[in-house]
Amino acid sequence: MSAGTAELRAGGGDPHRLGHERQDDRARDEGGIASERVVVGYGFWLFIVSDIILFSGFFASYAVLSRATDGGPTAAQLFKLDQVAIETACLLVSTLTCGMATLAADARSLRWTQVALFVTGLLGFAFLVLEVREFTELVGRGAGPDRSAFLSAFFALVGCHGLHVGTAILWCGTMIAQLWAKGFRDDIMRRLLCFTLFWHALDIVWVGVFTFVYLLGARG
Amino acid sequence: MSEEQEAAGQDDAAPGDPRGKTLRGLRNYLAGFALAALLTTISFWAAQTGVFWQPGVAIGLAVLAVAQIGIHLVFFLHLTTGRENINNSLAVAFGVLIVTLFCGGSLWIMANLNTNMAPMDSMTNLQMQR
Amino acid sequence: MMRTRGLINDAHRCRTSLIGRPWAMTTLALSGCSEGVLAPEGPISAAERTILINSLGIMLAVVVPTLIAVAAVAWWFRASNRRATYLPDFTFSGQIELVIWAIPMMVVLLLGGIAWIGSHALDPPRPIASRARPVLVEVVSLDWKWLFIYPELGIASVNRLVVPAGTPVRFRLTSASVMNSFFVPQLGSQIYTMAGMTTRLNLMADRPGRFAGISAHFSGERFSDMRFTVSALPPARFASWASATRGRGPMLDARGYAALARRGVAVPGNYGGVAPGLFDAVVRMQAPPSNLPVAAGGSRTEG
Amino acid sequence: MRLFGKLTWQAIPIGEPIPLVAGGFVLVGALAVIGWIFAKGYLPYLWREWITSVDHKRIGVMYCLLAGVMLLRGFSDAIMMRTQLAMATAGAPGFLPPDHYNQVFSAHGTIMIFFVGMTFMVGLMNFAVPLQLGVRDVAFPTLNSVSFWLTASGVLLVNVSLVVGEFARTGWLAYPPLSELAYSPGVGVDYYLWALQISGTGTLLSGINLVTTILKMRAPGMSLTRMPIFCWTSLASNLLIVAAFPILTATFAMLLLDRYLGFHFFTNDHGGNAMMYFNLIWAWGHPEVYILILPAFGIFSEVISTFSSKALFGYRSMIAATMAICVLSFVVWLHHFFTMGAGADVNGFFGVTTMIIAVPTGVKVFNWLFTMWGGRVRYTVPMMWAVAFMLTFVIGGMTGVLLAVPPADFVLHNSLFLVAHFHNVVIGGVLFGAFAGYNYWFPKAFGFTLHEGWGKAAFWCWIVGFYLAFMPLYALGLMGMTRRMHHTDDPAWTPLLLVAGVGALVILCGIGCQLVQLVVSIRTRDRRRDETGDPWRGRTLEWMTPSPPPVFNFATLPNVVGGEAYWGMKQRAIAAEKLDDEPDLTAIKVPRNSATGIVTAFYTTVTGFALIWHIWWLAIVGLIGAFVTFVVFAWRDESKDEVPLAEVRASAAALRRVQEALLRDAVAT
Ligand code: HEA
Ligand code: HEA
Ligand code: CUA
Ligand SMILES: [Cu+2]
Repeated sequence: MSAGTAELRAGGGDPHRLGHERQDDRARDEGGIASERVVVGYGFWLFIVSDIILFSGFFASYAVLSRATDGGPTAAQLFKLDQVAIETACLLVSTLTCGMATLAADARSLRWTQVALFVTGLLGFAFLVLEVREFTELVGRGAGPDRSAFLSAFFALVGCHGLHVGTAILWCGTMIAQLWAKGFRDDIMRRLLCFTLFWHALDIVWVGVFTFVYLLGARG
Repeated sequence: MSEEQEAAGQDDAAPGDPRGKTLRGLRNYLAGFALAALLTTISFWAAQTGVFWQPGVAIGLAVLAVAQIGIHLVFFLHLTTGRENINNSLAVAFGVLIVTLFCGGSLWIMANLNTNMAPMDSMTNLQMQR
Repeated sequence: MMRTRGLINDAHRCRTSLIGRPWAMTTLALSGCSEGVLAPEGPISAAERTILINSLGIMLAVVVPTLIAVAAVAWWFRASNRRATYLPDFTFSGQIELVIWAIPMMVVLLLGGIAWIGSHALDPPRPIASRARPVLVEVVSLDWKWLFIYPELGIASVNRLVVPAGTPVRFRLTSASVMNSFFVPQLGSQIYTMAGMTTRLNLMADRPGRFAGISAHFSGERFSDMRFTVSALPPARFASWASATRGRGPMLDARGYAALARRGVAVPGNYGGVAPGLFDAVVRMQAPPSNLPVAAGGSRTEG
Repeated sequence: MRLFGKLTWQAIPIGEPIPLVAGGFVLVGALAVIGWIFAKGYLPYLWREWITSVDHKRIGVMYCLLAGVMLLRGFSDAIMMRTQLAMATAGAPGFLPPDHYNQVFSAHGTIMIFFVGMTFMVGLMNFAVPLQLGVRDVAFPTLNSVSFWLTASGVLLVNVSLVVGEFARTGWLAYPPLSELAYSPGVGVDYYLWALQISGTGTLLSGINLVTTILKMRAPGMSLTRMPIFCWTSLASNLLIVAAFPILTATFAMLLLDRYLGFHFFTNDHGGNAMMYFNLIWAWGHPEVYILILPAFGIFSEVISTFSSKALFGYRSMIAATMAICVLSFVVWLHHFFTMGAGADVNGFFGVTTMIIAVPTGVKVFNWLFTMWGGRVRYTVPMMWAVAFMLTFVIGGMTGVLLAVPPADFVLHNSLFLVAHFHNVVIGGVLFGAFAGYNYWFPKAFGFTLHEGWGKAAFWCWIVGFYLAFMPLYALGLMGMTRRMHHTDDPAWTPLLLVAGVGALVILCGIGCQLVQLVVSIRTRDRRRDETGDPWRGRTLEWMTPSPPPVFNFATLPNVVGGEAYWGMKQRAIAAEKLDDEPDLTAIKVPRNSATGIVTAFYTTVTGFALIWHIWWLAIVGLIGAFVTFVVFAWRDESKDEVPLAEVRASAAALRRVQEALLRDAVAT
């Protein structure tokens, strides 16, 4: 250590970046470890950001390929807006009930949390059923994903959203079970927070889907 | 991380944590729902009605979608500009920036490539597929 | 258009032949003489070489001093050098920061200008100004060979591109299979060939000669053999080549094309006639594709 | 439908000696290691202390080990390529058939970028970032273990392709239409896609984990602007992971849909558009190269500052440059396909944005230069790598900027000039950075320093070998030689190709020296113990812990009052001639070990393998297994263990004794 000491001494002047930082400026962002709820929530938040970017990849492909119909059916010929409206309504209401679940959980009401979650899942399920019906109908009409690049992009984008909804429904069921088995424990509450974030985010993606795929597509 | 470590600074909020207690929270969700439902209805209506100048509708729909996403973020995901929310908003801003650069860039590039590569010199069709 | 003959460019040039001179170009003899992008034979490649060397020069003006400074500072301030002063507090200086942000910025401003102007001036579809009427050549990349169609002359050739010297050549390019890149290093600008699409390119050979052409984009098993030669002939000889070829030898009709499209390499050769509209049929993918796969199944591995 | 899908005995390359021998070699090696572990009874220890560990330090070390092993694999590919190219000149065929050679370079590129570069950097970040932040672990320790094992799962699949089936023959980015079913009907591309989907998921999760750690968990008082610069570059790099990897996942998903379900994203027919793949893959690919280089920049910053015995010059300027690179990396991707036929405006725009990145990068170089200026530069092995990096990387960066000039790229694209450029930055930047970090943090991880002599020998072999192997490629590129050639016929190229081959052999010597260094260091470890925890006179908090650090890293979280936290503490102690008061200690809760990671990875490997070979029932079994693992994990009640107070006390007391001794020394002189 002896050789270093001279340096230590010599370097004594201002080891802290030459007064570029006020030493007692502790008001702004001073480090420390955030609470576990914040950490978990934030991590999941980042995951959602990445998920949105994933979707943006499918959106971009759809935008590029939406007119590559290869002589096959076009968006205007295929999309039925009333069905989409019902799907949209399902998701929108489910977002509200999902919020209700958050409030009920905050109020520590097990019954109402469960009910709200159940309704949320049910609405999601209804959405999924409608979507699957639409898909099978399209495939039946010869407008499956192998028909044209446009349909490939359509099925991939909308299907990816559907897959997310499906996963979220499974998760919803798990949450109901966990609440029932374990009650409002901290870790369960953190998971509930993540679940609600996920569900709301899926609705946001759907706003993009119904606007850019269905509404714009149906206009030709 | 360990709970017994008292959270020193970092007085920030978890994303999605509602502000206020149940009643205020309820009003907040209901307001968001009403707004979102309204915008959705306008979107569906605008897409199908003949009232508007058609080329403008696409832009209108895009604006409505953006507005609705904003409403979701504020009323359902409780994103604010508050100090405790700064990291959450920054993450969203970063995501939005990337999505914009990526989607915008992709569309520009692909449109440009497609125009340049219309199968025949004579073809004015911008798409390369028939 | 751009006869931007730089200083370096005229240093000396040598006859190029298909077989380059051994040892012609050792490590970094920039004015060396061998084939390649440093031995341009046309206005496009000459301009590109000039841009390349100019840009390099501009950067070296900063990079060489930087390298020297790094070496010198690293050497001088070694711990064992007692003559070097120890300045532990020297960790910020506004002026220095200003300068070190400014220097690369200036360089990039200059280079960015070159890049911007250059990519417009040398945009591949841009016609080359010349008194001679351009020749149109349609290029189709197949697995693994090059087909050159001369629609105005009604002839075609494989793996051998014949062009008149001193005359601009207008290329339209496509692929009957996977992507490739059409590239004649001594003439300049490469461009991709892609199925279902047409890219455009304009090149010119200044004087007669023979140059090597390659595919510069990996396209599968026999990619390395996907080479062609470019013969730039004096215009009169080009005309006689064309008339000698026309009507002679095999024809590139539907049958001929189907045979050609089959996977495999090909020897250079000519076709005395071409079915009209063949290129557009390939673009529209109405000609037999060149993807008849070799036996399916995966049993070969890598080590 | 057959029970084993497409899998038959034909998949094993019986008739082909090279892959068979290589595969057999790997297999025998692996079996030998496993046998040795069993024979010695190490398995319980490994299981307890490593495989199920969720300790960020252990996971970091395992990442680096994995990367080291894959370096050897990637290098054996490299040697084969250089040998082939040195032999197959002037018309000679060489020793590898083309279809084999094509797999070699595809595997080499894939492995080097994903499983060497990324894996090494993620490992070093995992190891060092929580220590530098003064905290006890990353934000999500179990998830961290899952990330690691998913990466390992991808590695396993790539290596299985060596003996069962084949690897992609399409280049490391598997461009369609070549990678579509019509042109690549075999399983090679599927191996590539599934391996990268699985490991990519792991990378994404680890990116989220580290960003959260850096933004939400720092020692009290460590504001963002007091973070060590390595934490900043890690933040930038992981932000890029979070933003870029989803694009890769989406792109590969599209190609998979094309190959498995007859979609038409990138096919030649039915309106598919292969150009879209180029666009998507490079929107990930360019940020990817900065994901690799930014942590290396951070390592060099730490190393140069430590061994110059000076604080980093222009700390804030460095942060600005780092974040500028982070954002700019998302607006340049078209420079990888200038020659695809975009218009002049597009090419010009992306050319200019690309060059702009040279500005913040240049600023970094100059700041390192001024960090050395007025320093007392100690030439340990990490510092030598750092100086060599500065000299080498600048050349590679310069040729990169040259490629960013569209008209120049028109003649250099896909040439060996390009190959030389990226090896110049990737080896001279990323790999040198990994080596510097490895030598720098090794004593922290294992408690003893690496042998300097062998380290220096390795260094010199590498430098000489690198310049011999790659400078000729610049010339060859200018002479018109394209990349991915299996053989060439221009005799003028032969000498340069031979030189490049010799260069690879010299690099081999360097690798040999590195292995010897490791062995020698382990055998003489008792002589090279690091008792102080601070072998380099460090400036950041990791040097405040004992080497190796205890599971909980810090008995009490350090209280940070300025930049260069540990340096400041040492100085205050010297000035006051005493250490801070002994803080109160408590028992510490640490996350409990978990087999979730390896079990999940087991199921994803099974699923991946099943999907590659179209064994659908097995894929379903694998997916259900993964889901069940997940639910079981989610259901557990207790996730923490407690380190008893006595143990914490003992550790803290031992450290304090060392520090007091150091302080006495320092005050005495
Ligand atoms: C990180 C990236 C990386 C690295 C390090 C390397 C390293 C090397 N590469 Fe690689 N290379 C690529 C990325 C990389 N490459 C990519 C992306 C491609 C394109 C692929 C494609 O075309 O699709 C490519 C292609 C490529 C080609 C094909 C060129 C062509 O297309 O014609 C060749 C030819 O020789 C080559 C050679 C080498 C050599 C000799 C090295 C040597 O430097 C080898 C170095 C050896 C090691 C790195 C291992 C030794 C280290 C250790 C043993 C450390 C031990 C560990 C511990 C102690 C912890 N590379
Ligand atoms: C770690 C990896 C890494 C890094 C850091 C970089 C850094 C850069 N790269 Fe590189 N690149 C690759 C890895 C990397 N690259 C790979 C793997 C490929 C090929 C992939 C494939 O096709 O398989 C590639 C390909 C590639 C291309 C495509 C070429 C082609 O396909 O035709 C281009 C073109 O613009 C390019 C440019 C640059 C630039 C401008 C930088 C800049 O960031 C460099 C900035 C640094 C400096 C400039 C030096 C320091 C600065 C100064 C001392 C200041 C003064 C200097 C000036 C102002 C000039 N790179
Ligand atoms: Cu390439 Cu259109
Ligand atoms: Cu790039």
